[in-house]
Amino acid sequence: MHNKLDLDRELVSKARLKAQNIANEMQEFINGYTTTTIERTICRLLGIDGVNKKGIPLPNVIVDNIDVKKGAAAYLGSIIHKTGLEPQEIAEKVGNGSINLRNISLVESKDIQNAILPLAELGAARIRTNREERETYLKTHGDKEGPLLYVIVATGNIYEDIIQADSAARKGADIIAVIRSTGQSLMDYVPYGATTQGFGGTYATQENFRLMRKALDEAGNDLGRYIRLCNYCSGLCMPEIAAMGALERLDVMLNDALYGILFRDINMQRTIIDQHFSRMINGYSGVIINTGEDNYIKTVDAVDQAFTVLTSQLMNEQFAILAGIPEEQMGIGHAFEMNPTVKNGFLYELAQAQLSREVFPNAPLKYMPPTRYMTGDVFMGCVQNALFNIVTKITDQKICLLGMLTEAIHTPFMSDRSIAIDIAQYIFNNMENISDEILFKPDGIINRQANTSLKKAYDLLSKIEQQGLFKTLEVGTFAGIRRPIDGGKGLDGVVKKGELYFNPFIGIFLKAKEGV
Amino acid sequence: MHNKLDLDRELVSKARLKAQNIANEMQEFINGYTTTTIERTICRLLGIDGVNKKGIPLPNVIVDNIDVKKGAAAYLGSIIHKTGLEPQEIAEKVGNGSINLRNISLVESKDIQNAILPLAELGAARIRTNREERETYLKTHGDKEGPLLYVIVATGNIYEDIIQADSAARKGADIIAVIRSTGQSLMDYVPYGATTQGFGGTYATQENFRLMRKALDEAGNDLGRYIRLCNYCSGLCMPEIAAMGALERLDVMLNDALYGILFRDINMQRTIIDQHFSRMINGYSGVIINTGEDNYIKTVDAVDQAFTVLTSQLMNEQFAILAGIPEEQMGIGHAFEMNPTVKNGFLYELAQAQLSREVFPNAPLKYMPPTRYMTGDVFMGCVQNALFNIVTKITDQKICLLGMLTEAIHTPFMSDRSIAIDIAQYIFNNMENISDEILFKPDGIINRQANTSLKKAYDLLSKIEQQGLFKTLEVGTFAGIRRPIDGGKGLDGVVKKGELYFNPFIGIFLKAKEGV
Amino acid sequence: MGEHLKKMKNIGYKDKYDPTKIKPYGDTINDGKIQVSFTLPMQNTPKATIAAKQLVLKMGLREPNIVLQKSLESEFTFFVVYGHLIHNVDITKIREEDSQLFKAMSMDEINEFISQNFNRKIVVVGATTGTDSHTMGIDAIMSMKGFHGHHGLERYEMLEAHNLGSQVLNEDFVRKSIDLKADVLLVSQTVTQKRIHVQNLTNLVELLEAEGIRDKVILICGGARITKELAKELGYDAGFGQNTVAEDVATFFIKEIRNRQKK
Amino acid sequence: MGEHLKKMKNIGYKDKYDPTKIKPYGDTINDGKIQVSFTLPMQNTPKATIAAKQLVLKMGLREPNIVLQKSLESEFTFFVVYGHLIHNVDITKIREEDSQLFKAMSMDEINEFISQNFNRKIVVVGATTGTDSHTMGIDAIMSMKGFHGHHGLERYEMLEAHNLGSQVLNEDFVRKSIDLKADVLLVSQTVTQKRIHVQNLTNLVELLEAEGIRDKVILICGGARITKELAKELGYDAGFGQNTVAEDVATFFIKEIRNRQKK
Ligand code: B12
Ligand code: B12
Ligand SMILES: Cc1ncc(COP(=O)(O)O)c(C=O)c1O
Ligand SMILES: Cc1ncc(COP(=O)(O)O)c(C=O)c1O
Repeated sequence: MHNKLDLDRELVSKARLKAQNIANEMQEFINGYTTTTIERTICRLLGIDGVNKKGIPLPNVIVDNIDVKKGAAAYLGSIIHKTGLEPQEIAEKVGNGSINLRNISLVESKDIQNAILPLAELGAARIRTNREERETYLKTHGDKEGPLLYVIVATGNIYEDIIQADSAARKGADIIAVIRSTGQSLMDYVPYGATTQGFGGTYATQENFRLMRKALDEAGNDLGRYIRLCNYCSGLCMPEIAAMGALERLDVMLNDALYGILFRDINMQRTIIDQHFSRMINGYSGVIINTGEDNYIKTVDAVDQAFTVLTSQLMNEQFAILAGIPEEQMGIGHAFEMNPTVKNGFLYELAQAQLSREVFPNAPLKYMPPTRYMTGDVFMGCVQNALFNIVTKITDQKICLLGMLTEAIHTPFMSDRSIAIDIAQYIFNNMENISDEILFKPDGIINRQANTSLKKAYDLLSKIEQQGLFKTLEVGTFAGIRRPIDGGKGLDGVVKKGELYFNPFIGIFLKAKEGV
Repeated sequence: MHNKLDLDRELVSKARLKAQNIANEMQEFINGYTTTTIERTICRLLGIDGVNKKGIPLPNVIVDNIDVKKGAAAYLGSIIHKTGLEPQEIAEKVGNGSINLRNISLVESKDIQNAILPLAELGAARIRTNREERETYLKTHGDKEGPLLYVIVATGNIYEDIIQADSAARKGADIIAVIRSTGQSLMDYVPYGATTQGFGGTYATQENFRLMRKALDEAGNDLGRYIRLCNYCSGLCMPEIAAMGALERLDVMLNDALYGILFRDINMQRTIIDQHFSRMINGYSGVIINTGEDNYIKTVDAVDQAFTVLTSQLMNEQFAILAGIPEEQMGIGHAFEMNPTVKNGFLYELAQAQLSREVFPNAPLKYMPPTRYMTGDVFMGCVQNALFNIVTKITDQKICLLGMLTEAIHTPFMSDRSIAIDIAQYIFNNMENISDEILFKPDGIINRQANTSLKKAYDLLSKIEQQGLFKTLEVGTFAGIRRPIDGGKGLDGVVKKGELYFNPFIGIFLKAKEGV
Repeated sequence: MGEHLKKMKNIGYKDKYDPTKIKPYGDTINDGKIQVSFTLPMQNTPKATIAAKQLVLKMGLREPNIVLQKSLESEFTFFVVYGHLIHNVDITKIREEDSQLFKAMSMDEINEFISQNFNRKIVVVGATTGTDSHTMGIDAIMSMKGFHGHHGLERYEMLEAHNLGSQVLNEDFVRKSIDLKADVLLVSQTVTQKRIHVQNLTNLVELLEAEGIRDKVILICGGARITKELAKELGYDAGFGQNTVAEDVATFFIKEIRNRQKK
Repeated sequence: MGEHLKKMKNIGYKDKYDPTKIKPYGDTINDGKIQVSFTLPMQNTPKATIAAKQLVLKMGLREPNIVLQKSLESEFTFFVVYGHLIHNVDITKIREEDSQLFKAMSMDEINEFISQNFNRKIVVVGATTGTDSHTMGIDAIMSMKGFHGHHGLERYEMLEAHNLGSQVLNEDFVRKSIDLKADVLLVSQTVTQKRIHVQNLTNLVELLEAEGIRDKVILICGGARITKELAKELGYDAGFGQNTVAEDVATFFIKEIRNRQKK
């Protein structure tokens, strides 16, 4: 059913192998380091939450006061071993100054582990409970085969977001993503509590996650459907936000170090390390990750540079595998960013979308709508979005981000979203079996475009395998953007692991990965 | 290239044969009659124009005062033979009462013919000049392969229409149709002069034709394209309007007796007779006719009743052949009137559109946009129109009537038309080679739908062949509408031809038809 | 549903939901966001931009954002504008009777009502008048088959319904109605361009008055662009627009006949 | 082109084209036709219809035709309305200077102008400031490659152009500008939701004033939703919106520098 392109399957396998080599090499690097946000994540997963009087999140207060290379678990474990306090109690005491971490002497490894591991198991159990709850919901309500309708809310105010999300869900949306306020990804902490003052989006906080999760569960129960919730890991707090998502039962999370490097100028070492742990969490919590390849062709040409998308997708797949994410959770990204004035652009787009589909046949691909070539012509905008929906359906994509007629103007109004849902539902129903009905001409424009992209991606992967991924990012291969290995934000949070460094969750997650 | 449906070609031939038998039977009937409007047409083609003091068109003044079964040519010929007056002079004298036709004694057939035929040749020559002028334009500017963009203007005021048409042409429209005022098709005369007071359309008058033709030629010269002009024959004055179109170089004319019968309640005998002569004129003048099958599925279900469209198309083809219209001028009609809530409706529509294309591979098919299921949701409307445009392109239709986002609201605003043109151009360019690239699954939903329609059309044609077309219309087969053979408007204008009845143009047009 | 707006009063918004001052809504209560499109008869120049802004300011838009300014390839320019509106409406002042959801009876109830109150069939005559040939509207109301699963009036036992079809001249319509002793006249008008429906509908009232039977019938018009207000203005007893079904009309006219009898 | 409106004065229209009273145009001069869409925070009931009508009447629409009234599956209802507008604008009163098509010089002319007038390179420093990371706007103006076939400022011989990229804090931007001895500052702002661009842009002016260099530089902002008016209001020398190209900006600032020198 999904073989319409006469792809050179052997070349696909060879390309995959190259990507694997690239990822493996990177993994060796990753294994040697931890970061401040990873340590804060460990705190969070051990149950630490809240802020101190100055409003600084307690996980930050802790990690700011330790020798990071030893790991937060070593400190917490030592104190627990000595005092029997709960992690949250410890954090509060650190917060109000009654414990000074700098004065703590660490106990023996074995004692640390004994103190921490049961608590870590508890944290992991909370995540598993959420995962099971999701599964129960999906069993009760049933799930959808066809494209999942994904819309964003972005009012800046979580309460207003809930109103928007509720309306969208009742109209038919399957996934609600809460866009973050501009700038959050550059913040080296996660804000706390319910927030009402974001710009172009709403802060990702655990309380906001909780409020939205609750609203969507309510709407879903009314509707007899499970409404998925999505937020964003990428940024300076990848694993922390992944942990918050795990704790509040998010279902989908954008998670891509390359996005942070290229589009937020985050230091590449920092974020590639963070990505690994955050993906482990996502994997364990049953979250579908979404990668950000769509962003490349928002900036560079969608026909010329199509192969860079495939290249990145293949690497992202390997990074996901290494973090224990199964295929069914790999929401690999791509986008409809075809210049509308290109002759046969629609055919090229069909080729690319089908290519992603055939290279990742079991992954729930995330397909992004036109943004770059959207203009203030809202009528034409509806049609650009329609063409995108049609490609979605012909190539049978799983997660369909709905395009907004006002894309070039503002974050969506409630009515914009409703129009988008109506359009998508019309097309998906009116074309229900189209993917089965329509074939592509052998050796036609579509086939040739797809096979050319594959070939070019293979070549690029070979090159990256030789020079390494960091070097590749330094010379500017993706989206035409160069980033120096020591540039960008967050490098100061990267720390070589000490000899006795210990992350209690790695083992738990790895066990799950290996199906133990 | 156009065989994607695995059609049973033999069944197509057999169906065509049935249609031929039906048309031939009808032609025998037609040959025995003339009508008041046919006689007025003869006057017009002989050069008679203008109105009398009361505003009654001179062709009407003449035909109202003769014994119609003898034919207007007999009267005019006799007077010319006796007086040497020009037809227009005669008409004016009849108009002001200085000639009383009731007192005229007719001269011998031979003398009538001698007097009339040279004038008829003159009239025919005027038409041929127009035809050649069109060909010269097309040669100078070149012509377009792909779908011709057809839009309507309908302000009621010819001057305002010209503004609209000019704007549309410059935006990219290839064909401009001037919709008629509601009710004109029921008028048993053609209004005179430039008009500014129509309702939902502008009166079809020769002066309005001329003004618009001039404006489009000017725009076309600016643009280096030939802009085609369209108007409507169907109604009580089919051949007269065809003649006016021939004299003012219209390029496309709606011409379908069945439309008049079903949707205007015009008497079936009257209009089927009128249709024949009007099509002869259209054929001779190089006009592309457009038939009205689209209207059926505006009223009844587009999936269920799809076969009635094909049935009628096949009959219309035969009527056209009998009137000397070559394939390249047969703008056979069909429409995208699929209920948007039908699962797989798009596939059914693809099937029907491709079916028309494969049954009439050389005809410049006229494909009509959604109207019936258009609502006040103008945003969704753009998408419905887009899907229509996509079917147009996938199935390679020739004449594409652009859908208006405001179809359910008002006749088009200037901006509505511009939006429609932008959308169509985007799609046609972005999908340039799609018809070549996309194949349909053998024995899939699309193929089965097409072959089923064909089979049902064959069955219906067999039935009509048995019971005759008039009877078929009496029992209500098309659009669910029944019409009695003696009902409707205009029967009083039908007259059995007298023994010496003579229409000087038939011979001329037939000669052309046989390529002499 | 129905809870969010109430909540909005309590969650610490700067702007609160206030039913006496309802404003359009984009994504934040009282943001007043609105979209407008129109064409101006002037060439696509900076002058047109200024003219467009002046115009929308007059409409009450603030911070107008001209998101599209497109030449119509002539002396005309098309605009799409977003902005926020200064106007608001007090929905607590909307009269209850105007806003009440009109509750139609069912076919059975209607038949029952007629049997009990009038003891005879009610005669309904309908047509699409003038040069208008759109029959689907009147058919939707009158034909057996009806519309959206609602039977038409011909199906009602206690009605004698005559559908005269389309393109019926007002004169013929009046004559036929007199012949059939109509209690109720139904007129459909679809073509509204250049106000031809107003001409047609007005002319019918004049004819009925001339014949002296205007007061003896319930006179109802309908069509996609017919509103209650327009109908009243033109001297009709009622007017029905989009998505009307037979029950709506029948409920109206049987109650109206009954009311008149009472007087 | 350019002839139709003139003709319209002469062909016997009831309503004539009158530049002192320009109205929106549907298909007939002065018909005032306009399309509006908006959401009201109320459930989809007849009351909402009335509220929507009252609202558009306040905007100056007459004979409003609610062509779509759609529930947003919550306590909100979406409307699409057509109607004709009573307002008009007098385009003869639009000041010539405002409406003049701004005539940009070419790259060569600009280089030439600088050589002749200033005898040195002009230093331009640009950035996307605050948390905004949209670089394509500022790149379009500054990068070698430029935009729509127009080279960016880095390509200009007589300019020394520095593009600091995106997410640049105002403080860093000011410091860097002082270091580089900037003549011209270019700021790009794309994210405008909840008026964050206004905050960012205002803050920059304050910083420049605090540093005492506001008067020493030409300060220009740009972005899809930036207008000349907004820029002036916020204390900028100019603002540029959609489809700006490098020539537009450069022409402006070289002339402005020259003007200031003269004073
Ligand atoms: C089908 C159709 C036709 C068919 C009609 C077939 C038929 N047997 O009726 C054909 C092809 C013949 C036709 C022809 C023309 N049409 Co036409 N047609 C339409 C179309 C697509 C659908 C109308 C329809 O049937 N709607 C379905 C019915 C059920 O809805 P309805 O009429 O609104 O009726 C409901 C209510 O209004 C109410 N109602 C209606 N009447 C009554 C009466 C009473 C008493 C009551 C209580 C209620 C009631 O109840 C009904 C059920 O809820 C519309 C566009 C559209 N999508 O709306 C154009 C449209 C109505 N046509 C239009 C025009 C102008 C014409 C033409 C003049 C040329 C043209 N542009 O096509 C010709 C000539 C018509 C003439 N002389 O009258 C215009 C009218 C513009 C305007 N505002 O004036 C429209 C809007 C298209 C357009 N944008 O140009 N048309
Ligand atoms: C590409 C893009 C991105 C890319 C940016 C990549 C990059 N390297 O720049 C990525 C994916 C990273 C991105 C992210 C986000 N984006 Co973004 N993005 C867009 C998009 C699709 C195109 C913008 C663009 O590049 N246009 C092309 C350039 C050339 O046009 P321009 O910026 O208008 O510039 C021209 C003029 O304005 C002027 N100009 C601009 N700057 C300057 C400066 C000076 C001095 C002068 C003289 C002139 C000038 O000249 C330029 C050439 O003519 C728009 C939607 C759209 N179609 O417009 C959304 C859009 C701008 N993004 C938006 C948002 C909200 C975001 C996010 C917050 C989340 C999200 N919804 O995606 C994030 C975070 C951004 C952040 N923190 O800043 C919103 C902004 C809404 C608003 N009104 O505030 C938009 C409108 C989408 C939407 N509807 O939600 N985005
Ligand atoms: C992979 C990925 N992560 C994160 C984001 C959002 O990041 P931010 O919140 O920084 O805008 C995006 C946005 O498009 C993305 O593609
Ligand atoms: C075949 C045909 N003739 C004529 C017309 C127009 O006729 P009238 O002017 O009566 O509306 C149509 C309209 O759709 C048509 O399909």
